[in-house]
Amino acid sequence: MSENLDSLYRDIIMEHYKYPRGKKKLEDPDVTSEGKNPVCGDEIGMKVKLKDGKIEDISIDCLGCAISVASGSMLADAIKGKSIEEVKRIASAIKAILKGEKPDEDFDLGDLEALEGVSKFPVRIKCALLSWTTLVEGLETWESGKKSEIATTE
Amino acid sequence: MSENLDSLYRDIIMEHYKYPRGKKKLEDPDVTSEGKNPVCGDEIGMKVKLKDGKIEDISIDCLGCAISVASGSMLADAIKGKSIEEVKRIASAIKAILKGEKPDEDFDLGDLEALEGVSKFPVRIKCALLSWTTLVEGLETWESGKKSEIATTE
Amino acid sequence: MGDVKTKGHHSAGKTLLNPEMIKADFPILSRRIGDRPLVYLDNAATTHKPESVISAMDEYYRKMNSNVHRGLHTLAEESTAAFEWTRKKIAAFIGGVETEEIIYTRNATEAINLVAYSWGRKNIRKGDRIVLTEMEHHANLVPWIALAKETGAELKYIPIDDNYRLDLNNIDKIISDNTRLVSITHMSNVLGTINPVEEIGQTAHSKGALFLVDGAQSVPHMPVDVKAIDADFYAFSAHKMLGPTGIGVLYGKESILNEMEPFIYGGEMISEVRYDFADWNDLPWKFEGGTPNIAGAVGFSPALDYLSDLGMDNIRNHEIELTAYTIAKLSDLKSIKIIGPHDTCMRGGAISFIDKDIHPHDLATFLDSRGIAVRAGHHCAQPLMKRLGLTATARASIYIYNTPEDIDKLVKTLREARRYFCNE
Amino acid sequence: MGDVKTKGHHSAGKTLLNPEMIKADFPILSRRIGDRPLVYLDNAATTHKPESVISAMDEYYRKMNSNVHRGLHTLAEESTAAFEWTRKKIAAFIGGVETEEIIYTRNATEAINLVAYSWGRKNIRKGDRIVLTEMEHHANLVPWIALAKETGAELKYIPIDDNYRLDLNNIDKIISDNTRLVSITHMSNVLGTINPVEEIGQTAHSKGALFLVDGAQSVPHMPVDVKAIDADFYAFSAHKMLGPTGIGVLYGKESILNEMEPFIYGGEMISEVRYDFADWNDLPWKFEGGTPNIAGAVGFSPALDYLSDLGMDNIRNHEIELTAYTIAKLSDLKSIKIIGPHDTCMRGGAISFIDKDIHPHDLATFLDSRGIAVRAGHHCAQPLMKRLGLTATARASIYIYNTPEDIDKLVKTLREARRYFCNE
Ligand SMILES: Cc1ncc(COP(=O)(O)O)c(C=O)c1O
Ligand SMILES: Cc1ncc(COP(=O)(O)O)c(C=O)c1O
Repeated sequence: MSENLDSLYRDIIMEHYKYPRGKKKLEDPDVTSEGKNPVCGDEIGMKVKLKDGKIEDISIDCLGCAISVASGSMLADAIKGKSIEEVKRIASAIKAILKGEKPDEDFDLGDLEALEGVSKFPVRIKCALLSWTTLVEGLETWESGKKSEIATTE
Repeated sequence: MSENLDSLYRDIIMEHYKYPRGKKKLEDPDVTSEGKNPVCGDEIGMKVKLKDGKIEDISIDCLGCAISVASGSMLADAIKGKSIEEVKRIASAIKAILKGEKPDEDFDLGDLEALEGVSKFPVRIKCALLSWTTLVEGLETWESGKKSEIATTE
Repeated sequence: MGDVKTKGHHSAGKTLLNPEMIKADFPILSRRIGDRPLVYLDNAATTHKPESVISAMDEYYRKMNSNVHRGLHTLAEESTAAFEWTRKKIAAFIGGVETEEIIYTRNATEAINLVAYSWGRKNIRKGDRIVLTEMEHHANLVPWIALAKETGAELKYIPIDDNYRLDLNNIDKIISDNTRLVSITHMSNVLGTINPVEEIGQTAHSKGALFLVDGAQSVPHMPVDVKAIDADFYAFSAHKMLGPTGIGVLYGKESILNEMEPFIYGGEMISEVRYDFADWNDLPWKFEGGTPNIAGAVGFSPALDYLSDLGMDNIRNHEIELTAYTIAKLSDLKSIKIIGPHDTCMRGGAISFIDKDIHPHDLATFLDSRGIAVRAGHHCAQPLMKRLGLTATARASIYIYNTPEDIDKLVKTLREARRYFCNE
Repeated sequence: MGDVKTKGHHSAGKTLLNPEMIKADFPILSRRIGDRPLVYLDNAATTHKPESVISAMDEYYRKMNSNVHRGLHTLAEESTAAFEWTRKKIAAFIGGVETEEIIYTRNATEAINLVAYSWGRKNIRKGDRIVLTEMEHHANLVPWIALAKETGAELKYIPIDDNYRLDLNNIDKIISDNTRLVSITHMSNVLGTINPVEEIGQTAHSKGALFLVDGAQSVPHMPVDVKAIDADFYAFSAHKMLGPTGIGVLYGKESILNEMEPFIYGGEMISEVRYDFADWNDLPWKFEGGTPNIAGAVGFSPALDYLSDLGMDNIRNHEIELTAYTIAKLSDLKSIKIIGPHDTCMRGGAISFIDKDIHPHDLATFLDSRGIAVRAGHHCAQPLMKRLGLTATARASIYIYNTPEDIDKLVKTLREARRYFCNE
């Protein structure tokens, strides 16, 4: 079990958990999104600034277990400078990894690979996913807002 | 089991089952009572003629298993000439016997003793009881009718 | 396992079961009743359990026991996995439906009640019609009688004909435009009749009604594909198919289940609760409030395996053969009348009969004294009994471990009963 | 049995249990998690089963298995007798009530839902008040939230004070004249608090309200006399008191049960059915539609015996001692805060705590890696969590087989967790 434990709480995860990135103030965000996992009680607040369709900056405030905090922190690291499309693809890859599957695409996930160990702890998968679903939801809301903006101005 | 079986279907019971007493027409009855046991499907129709507060004659039509038919037949034999009070006391004694208990009073039940074997077949107790509860109900209805008759004439 | 147990004897090119070998897997079948070996012919009431089912539950309590879903410890994870694994198997067993569409209940009865409460109370209004058949078990009758009383809906019954089959002549009228639900048994537990559920379901759907099938007597005895039937709901019980008591199944189409209110409210079935508000969990858990019968689900799994290994087609064939044998043998007895169709293609192995002179209760008691277990009574179908002009029948109902020898004993003892009760 | 197992050690003149000896009766307690022996501290979720319970069910399926009540054969009679015998024992166990007042359900959750559906839907109207407490389990919360939504009734909560006890100062106002039902937990599964049910029940009755007690956490752990409490309904689950999953109990006063509509409609619960009419069976069967969890009832019987043999007073004393020990040891850890009263006279052995730096889920996972099973989360009491400003707690909950050594391991591992997660 204790091996297993270390595969869940890998050094990288513990590092992100203890020193979470993205925990800061962010003024005038383009995207604001909140997520919660009522079963765990985990809650996350997220703000994103976009520039030219890419993630310029992000702030994350996560109340939760090591896994959800670390996952959010790694997310903050991983998505900066990425396009919305790229973010969605990374999110899909993470989902696959958490299910213990191979992601469709074979791109370098960096630190995020460390989430692989979570797949052996089914009840914790939701924790690792929370920040990703919150982000994607926020971006999609923003996109549909954009579309309807375009639609109404047209 | 087959000993047990013979203690249920004693010769006396089989005799009453094959040649049930009281299966006849009875004109101008004082008491008419019907009973059924929906779980078994058993049905019984009963007519009683009273004279000076005693059972003068009885007819019984019973649709049911050997136990309910025999029980009704033995009832017809046992109660003729008895007062309503006596009938109720016999009914109580039968109930006790069917529960495997000793009746409160120690009077001669004659053939009815044969019902004792039924106590070992819990599902069949209802069958043996049906004719007795139907009779007592009929008599009680008659009595309360009498009382209210008296009440209204007073 | 399947191989040996299904290669016992062959007939007309069909694989038959080898019930003698199967018997060895069922500890209770070596029991004696008094001084006689047990001959169990009450399988429509409940079936016995093979060693694998009994020991799966035993093992569960010895090694794994925990509450499910909410735990972060090893026992909880293992128990949850086992509990959910059975659900997957059930989904596959009835034709490959989605796992989310399988709701655990206590039994078929509760499954039908769930629909009556959660779907019925919301969708049935005064003047709506609910169509049943004259051959329903109380489980698929009383919930609708109660709902009709509450809502002012009307109940209409598809009648049976002289051959104990549904009379579908007026089906288009009976299933009227104001019919909201058609709920019928797949196989009658009294008559053995197998109903043409596909056809009736089509008519139901063409009128915009939902279609519920009571599969308590069918899933255990023949291949069932709820998607081919196009049932909106399908209900059955584990205990009638080698599984434990206290666990049953409601299958429901996902789109319909999603629209329904929950039934049992409490833990597990919520996503969020505040003092004045509650929101529901995803399917299937939305319908599973409180700690479920975990050991029951665990024990159901090897039951499904046992049946799958034998093959539901083989089981059906075995029962067709043995039913034919039983009907033929019973027909030799002049005093016996079979209450149900004789054609084995359209019936299962629940075989009701009456002796013209001996009350079914006396018959059952007599048979029991010789070690033979049959059921006698109204079989939870009082209205059908009345409709047939009967108060009770005796019923011999067969399963995978029954043999022609069991039937021979039954018939021989029925003859004895004539001597005992009728001096023959 | 009782003798030896209760004479292990003495303290302050009280008989204490001998958990080491008791452990030997529970096969699962010799299991290892990874390379560590299992330390099971999740008893408020479900308890383990002694050999006698496991083998009673095993035996049942091997020797007796049959459907109940309707059978005229030996197996059916034996099964029915066993099934009803447990009911007698339950009636005796909770203070000597009438056997007819004991209704089998799946669990405490279903028991409470039964009251909400059968009594609540008929008796609760718009503007009526239902009084609960802030510390209820979802099982005694969500059924009433749903009923209030359906009927327009109002929910009112008895608050908790800073010591995690009910604040009864305004009880006379909270339980108002329009209150129809007061439904509270006897013992909180989160806080461990034991509530003064007699007192609250008296107030309820003085206002003409019925009084339901959720006994899921009390019946397993202390002597309970529902007549002394004067509860109108009392609900609990077998699986939390050494018994199997899938069987629970609703006690209800006969006069009230008699006035109620049935809940689950089907076989067993009727006396007469026609195509357009149904009438109900006597108590308790009126509330038990369909084939019940027979093996579950059979397995519940030796669980009750086991507890009775130990003596519920002795069990309570054991838990008081061990709870005091646990609270003292946990209080030594500076980072740990206990969420619940410290006074062991007014609390049971479900001990919630938080570490100021480590999330309860991480704690639970860490403890599990050392073989220690605790629960972490909202414990099906989300509103209470929110009320306390928490999202989750860790909870160690003890039972008859737990020892001071189990607690020592817990505390030692909590220290280790600090090193692991906080570099201490
Ligand atoms: C106080 C309380 N009430 C009710 C329940 C529900 O019990 P069950 O899930 O067995 O229905 C529980 C158990 O989790 C509980 O602790
Ligand atoms: C056709 C039919 N439907 C429903 C039921 C009810 O099954 P259960 O008692 O397991 O709920 C039965 C079993 O008696 C049955 O034969």
